[in-house]
Amino acid sequence: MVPTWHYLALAAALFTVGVIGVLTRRNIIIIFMSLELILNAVNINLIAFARHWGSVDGHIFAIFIITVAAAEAAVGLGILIAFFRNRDTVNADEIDLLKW
Amino acid sequence: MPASFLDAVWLVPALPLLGAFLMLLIGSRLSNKIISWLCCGTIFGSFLIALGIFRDLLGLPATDRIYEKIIFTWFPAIPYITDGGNAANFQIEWGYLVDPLSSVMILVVTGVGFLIHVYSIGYMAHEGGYYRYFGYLNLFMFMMLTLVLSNNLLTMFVGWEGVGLCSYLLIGFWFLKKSASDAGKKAFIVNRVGDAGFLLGIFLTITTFGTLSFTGINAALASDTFAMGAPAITAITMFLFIGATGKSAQIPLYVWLPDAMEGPTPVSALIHAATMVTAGVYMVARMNGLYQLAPTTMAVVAAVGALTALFAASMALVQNDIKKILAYSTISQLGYMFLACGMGAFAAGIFHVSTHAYFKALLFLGSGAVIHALSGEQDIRKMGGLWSKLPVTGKTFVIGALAIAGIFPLAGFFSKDEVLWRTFANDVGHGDLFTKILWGVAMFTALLTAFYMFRLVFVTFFGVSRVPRETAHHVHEAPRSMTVPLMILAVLSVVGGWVGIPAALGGGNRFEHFLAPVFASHVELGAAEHAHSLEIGLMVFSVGVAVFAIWLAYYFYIRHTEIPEQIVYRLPGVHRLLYNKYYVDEIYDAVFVEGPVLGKGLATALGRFDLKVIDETGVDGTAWLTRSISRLSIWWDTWIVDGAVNSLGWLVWALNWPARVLQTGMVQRYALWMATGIVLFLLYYVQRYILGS
Amino acid sequence: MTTLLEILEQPLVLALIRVLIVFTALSLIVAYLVYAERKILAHIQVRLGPMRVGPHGLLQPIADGLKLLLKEDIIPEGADRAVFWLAPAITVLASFTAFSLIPFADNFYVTDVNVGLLFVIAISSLGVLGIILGGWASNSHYPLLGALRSTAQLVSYEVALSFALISAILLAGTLSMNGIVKAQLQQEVWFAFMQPVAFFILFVAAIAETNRNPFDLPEAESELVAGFHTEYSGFRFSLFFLAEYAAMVLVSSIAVTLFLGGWLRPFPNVEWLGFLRFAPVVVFGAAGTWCFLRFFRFPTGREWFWQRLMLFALGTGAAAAALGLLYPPVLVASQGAFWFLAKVFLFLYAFIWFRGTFPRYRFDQLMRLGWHFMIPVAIVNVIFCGVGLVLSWELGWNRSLSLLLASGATLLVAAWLARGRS
Amino acid sequence: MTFYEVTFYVLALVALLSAILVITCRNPVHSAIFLVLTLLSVALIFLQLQAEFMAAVQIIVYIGGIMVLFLFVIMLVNLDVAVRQAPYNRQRWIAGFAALVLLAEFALFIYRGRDWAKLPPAAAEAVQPNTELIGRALFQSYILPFEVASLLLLVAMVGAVLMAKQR
Repeated sequence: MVPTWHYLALAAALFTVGVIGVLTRRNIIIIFMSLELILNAVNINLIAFARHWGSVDGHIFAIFIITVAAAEAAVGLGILIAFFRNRDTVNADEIDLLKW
Repeated sequence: MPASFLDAVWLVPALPLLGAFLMLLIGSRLSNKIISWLCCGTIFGSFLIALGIFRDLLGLPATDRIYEKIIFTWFPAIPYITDGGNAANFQIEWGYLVDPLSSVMILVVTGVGFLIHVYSIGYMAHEGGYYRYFGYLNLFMFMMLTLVLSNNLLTMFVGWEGVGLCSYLLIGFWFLKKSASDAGKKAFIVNRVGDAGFLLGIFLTITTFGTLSFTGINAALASDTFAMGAPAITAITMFLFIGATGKSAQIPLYVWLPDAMEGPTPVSALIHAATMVTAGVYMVARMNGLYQLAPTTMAVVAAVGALTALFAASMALVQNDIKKILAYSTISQLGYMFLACGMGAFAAGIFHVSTHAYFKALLFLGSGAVIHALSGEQDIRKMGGLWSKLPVTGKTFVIGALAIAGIFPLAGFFSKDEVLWRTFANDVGHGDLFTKILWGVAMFTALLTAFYMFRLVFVTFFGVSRVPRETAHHVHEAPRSMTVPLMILAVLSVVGGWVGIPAALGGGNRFEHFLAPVFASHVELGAAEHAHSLEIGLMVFSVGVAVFAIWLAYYFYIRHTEIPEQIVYRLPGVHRLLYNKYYVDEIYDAVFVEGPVLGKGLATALGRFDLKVIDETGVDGTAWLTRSISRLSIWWDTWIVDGAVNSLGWLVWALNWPARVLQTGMVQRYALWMATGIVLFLLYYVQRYILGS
Repeated sequence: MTTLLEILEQPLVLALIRVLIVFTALSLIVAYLVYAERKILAHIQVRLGPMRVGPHGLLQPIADGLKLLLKEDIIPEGADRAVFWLAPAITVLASFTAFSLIPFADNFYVTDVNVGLLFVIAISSLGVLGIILGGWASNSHYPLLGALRSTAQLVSYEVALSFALISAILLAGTLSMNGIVKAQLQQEVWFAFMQPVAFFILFVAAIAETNRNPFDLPEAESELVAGFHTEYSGFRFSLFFLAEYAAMVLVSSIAVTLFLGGWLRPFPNVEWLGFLRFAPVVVFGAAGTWCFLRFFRFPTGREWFWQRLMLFALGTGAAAAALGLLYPPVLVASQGAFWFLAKVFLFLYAFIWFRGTFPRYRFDQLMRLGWHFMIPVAIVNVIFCGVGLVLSWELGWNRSLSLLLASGATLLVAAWLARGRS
Repeated sequence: MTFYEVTFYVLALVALLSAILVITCRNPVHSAIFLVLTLLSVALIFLQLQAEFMAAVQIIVYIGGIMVLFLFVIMLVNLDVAVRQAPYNRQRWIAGFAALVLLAEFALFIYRGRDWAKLPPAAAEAVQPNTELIGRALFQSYILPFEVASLLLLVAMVGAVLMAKQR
């Protein structure tokens, strides 16, 4: 039987990887992917605890998280496309103005 | 329409102004037909209103036939002290003064102007810049009417300068032709000299009378504070007369008028024969009150007039350019008018002005028709035998010639004999001998006038045709729009004088009586009483002289055409002198243009003065001063003002460095801060729950 | 020392065996699906189609497979090799894995999770990745455009498809595929009759999902050469090929499972129609007799020897099968698979038939149809169907009646949506 | 060591490695592929955790939807420039350090909590039948958040369309 804290450890590791990606990569697309990683880590935690306590509430939260992730991806990529159209770059550290 | 035409007097100048505006703004887009109708319409409208005004004026009792309409106040009141020591209020209204004199003038101006406009339709039909031409013409009408109607010297001066401008524009209408543009400049420059005098006169008037309005001046004169021949008044009149010589082409400033013939013929007819050149006469007549107080000036005016008349007539004898001849005759006729004015016969002068307007316009337009027929030929030696070819033109031209020659009962006869009789009879204290000499000169001039006019007539219309073949075959009568004005003017030149039939011929001399209130003399003219018999005798004599001159011209130029050559051969000096117009132009050129003292010398001296004193000392000095001051202010701006601003900015910049470090605008930097916060937050729990326990 | 039977009893081993069977069967089906398509198209166009390889070209698919395997395998210049290699694999994997959830018979399926349908959708949605990656990795314009088009098309029609499935799930009340079939059994009706609109939508969306005519824009030869797999050749191409036809079979099986009663024989609850269970015997018998007839009327001679031999073998095989099927246990055991495959073949025939019949859509027309018509109708259908069910539950209306009313209302909405379009 | 555990550790390893590859690949397409791998393995882990519904949703929504969207966008924005540019920004070292500190803290907590989080106390079938339970929970106790989530999705869709629209 796999103890729950292994799941937590995996989630923590994935979370950290995602954080590193968000903080260090320049390409906005990859930053978004790293965000998805973070959210997935959270999902793992939730599902694991749901299994641990034998209730489906965790699943519900995971569903909401996935929903939010989908929304975030849609809006974020929409912004990205608009931005790319204007500035012809996808690098996060070249965006330091609110308006141009 | 207002109840009385007098109220509508402002319309008289306004209509041509409107026409001018339309032409010069959108004229280029309009078709020639519309342009013609528009411009002639405006002038005709003013003419109708002028007629109405005239009628209303006749309706009034003779004593208060004066009407002043103030349009707006041009200069607000400025109090000051006149030379006389009494307080005055320098205020100038833009106003119109309607009295018999101005009403007659506007009638003449608008009437003849309208006819000439109509004539121009045909004459300018094939010329470029049609709208420009009519625009200038309307503008000129406006200026002339302003001049004539103005109720004070300054507005009059505005019109005076305006007509000068229009004359310049129209003389140089064909500005591509160098001679035309040169003539325009010449006219303008020569007029400047006169205008300078005019301005001086105006200034003197201000300082003397404290007002410029004619009514005001007359009132001041009526209050009898000015002695006969007061120096101030003499000066004023002198200066004004200088202006008059400029505008009306009198010695010594007549030289521009012959060259002005470069302009289109209708222009010559309107501006340089009928209306503008008579502005001087009008002005003198308008200021008659002053002139009557200045016998010296009167003498000078009379002398200059007489001399000019003789001088110009003698020059006209030998000219070959049809328009030049008419130009010189114009000058000499103007001389007549000034002579009249100089002899105190202002009414006679104005009378001659109006009649002269008729027949001289007629003559010019006729010459224009001839030139038009000969497709631009102006040399009478290349004409001849045109009588059959141009019946209307020929007849009307002959009528005009008879009129100017003073043949009974045409217009010229009455006006000219009025002038001559006044010259003979009036005694304004010039002394008998002087008067008689002037009369003699005028008489001789009349002889010359008749002679050269009929020389012109015979050489142009009779005898063998010297027209070159290529032009001969398409010699044609002018179109209706040109011939109709000719006929009308011909009729006027016949009947125009009948308004002034002297008492001697049983006439009431209504014209003079009509003008009388204007020329009510403030001083008692020693009008010597003479018998009518003498007057009639003189008339007969002058007519005889004229007839003799006509016969002489006939003898010379039809019968024995060799005689003129013989004369030229006999007296080459005289002929060359006359033919070259007494070398006046050359003299002016030598003295005022090339001359070492007054010409180049003066010019260079003035130039050097301008360069050294005004430019280097004045302008450059001011510039240097400005520069140094601005340097100072630059220093102040840079170090004090900007310094304050920058230091403030630097202060803010220095104070907000933490915010700057935090807010880089880079999203990942914010994320980093967030992560750091979380790390620290967790560290707190680490040391509290894990390491602590 | 365990016996073979014990080993076979291991669940893992059992699953492996089933996977093997399903995979081989599927491969065969796909191969002969291609053959069938060629034949049917040929006859639609009054041609003969493949005739040379084997009697009536029966061995053609094998020959094709060998050809594809032996062909040179080209990787275009500047292509992303790893992705280029990965893409077809993903596609094939997706379309084959999905079969592990299809119940071919009452007791024959790889697995049956309680969210089986969801998994089917999920796994089949993985195929898109293969297509888009393959198009991108080819580093060429036509494939990229084809991939974008195809992806857009799949994503759009997946929505309609899913909604159609949902309306079936509403009736079944379970997500397990086998459960759905059982639901149809005990509701005594195929859902196609309860949900005609949903069935229609599913059918059209299935055609679009498999890039079949009239929706085969991703590989519209006239515009995009061959769509996303233009640059592919040889084995990789055959993988894509396989995946496409496997997808056809997959969607057909899904449709059959959800709407046509899966492995149920027609009218399973009608007693006097029981003779229908002998249909397999009849079919195999007919095939056998046909083979023998052809065998005897075949031209003799050495060059025809192998073909005749093959016909004979086939005939005997079919006859043997028929005879074997007469043995009741076998007959019972064979029922489910037979009927399932029969229905699937019906579907596949419809696909091929359409391909032979319909002209191609324009891309914008396709998209408009998808977004402006199919999806709204599908959603409305789900809503009305739910309303109908609620009516039947709460107010005790007749279930079938209320559902048919819902379908009628949906049809009205559809007509309103389709107004102005011919 | 049972088959169950083996699968878990394998999946965990795959997920972790491919996650690391996601953030290290220069080419966004490769990152996307590895992300797909991660999500897939996470989905399978869900499956292990008796969360079939979540697994299916994970695959459908993430891989079938979001990742396709990602690939679309990657192909819309040309990335050959992005590939040649420097992949990491200037704050990479300090950021990596902060992240590692974070990881250490996590590790510490998890290690401290390993005792009570040792064995799942609940029975394996506690969350079965999965879909039905989720459905009930979602439509009974969590109905309001559910509606809010749907609203959020609507808004997100409108916003995305508006922003990505060619103007």
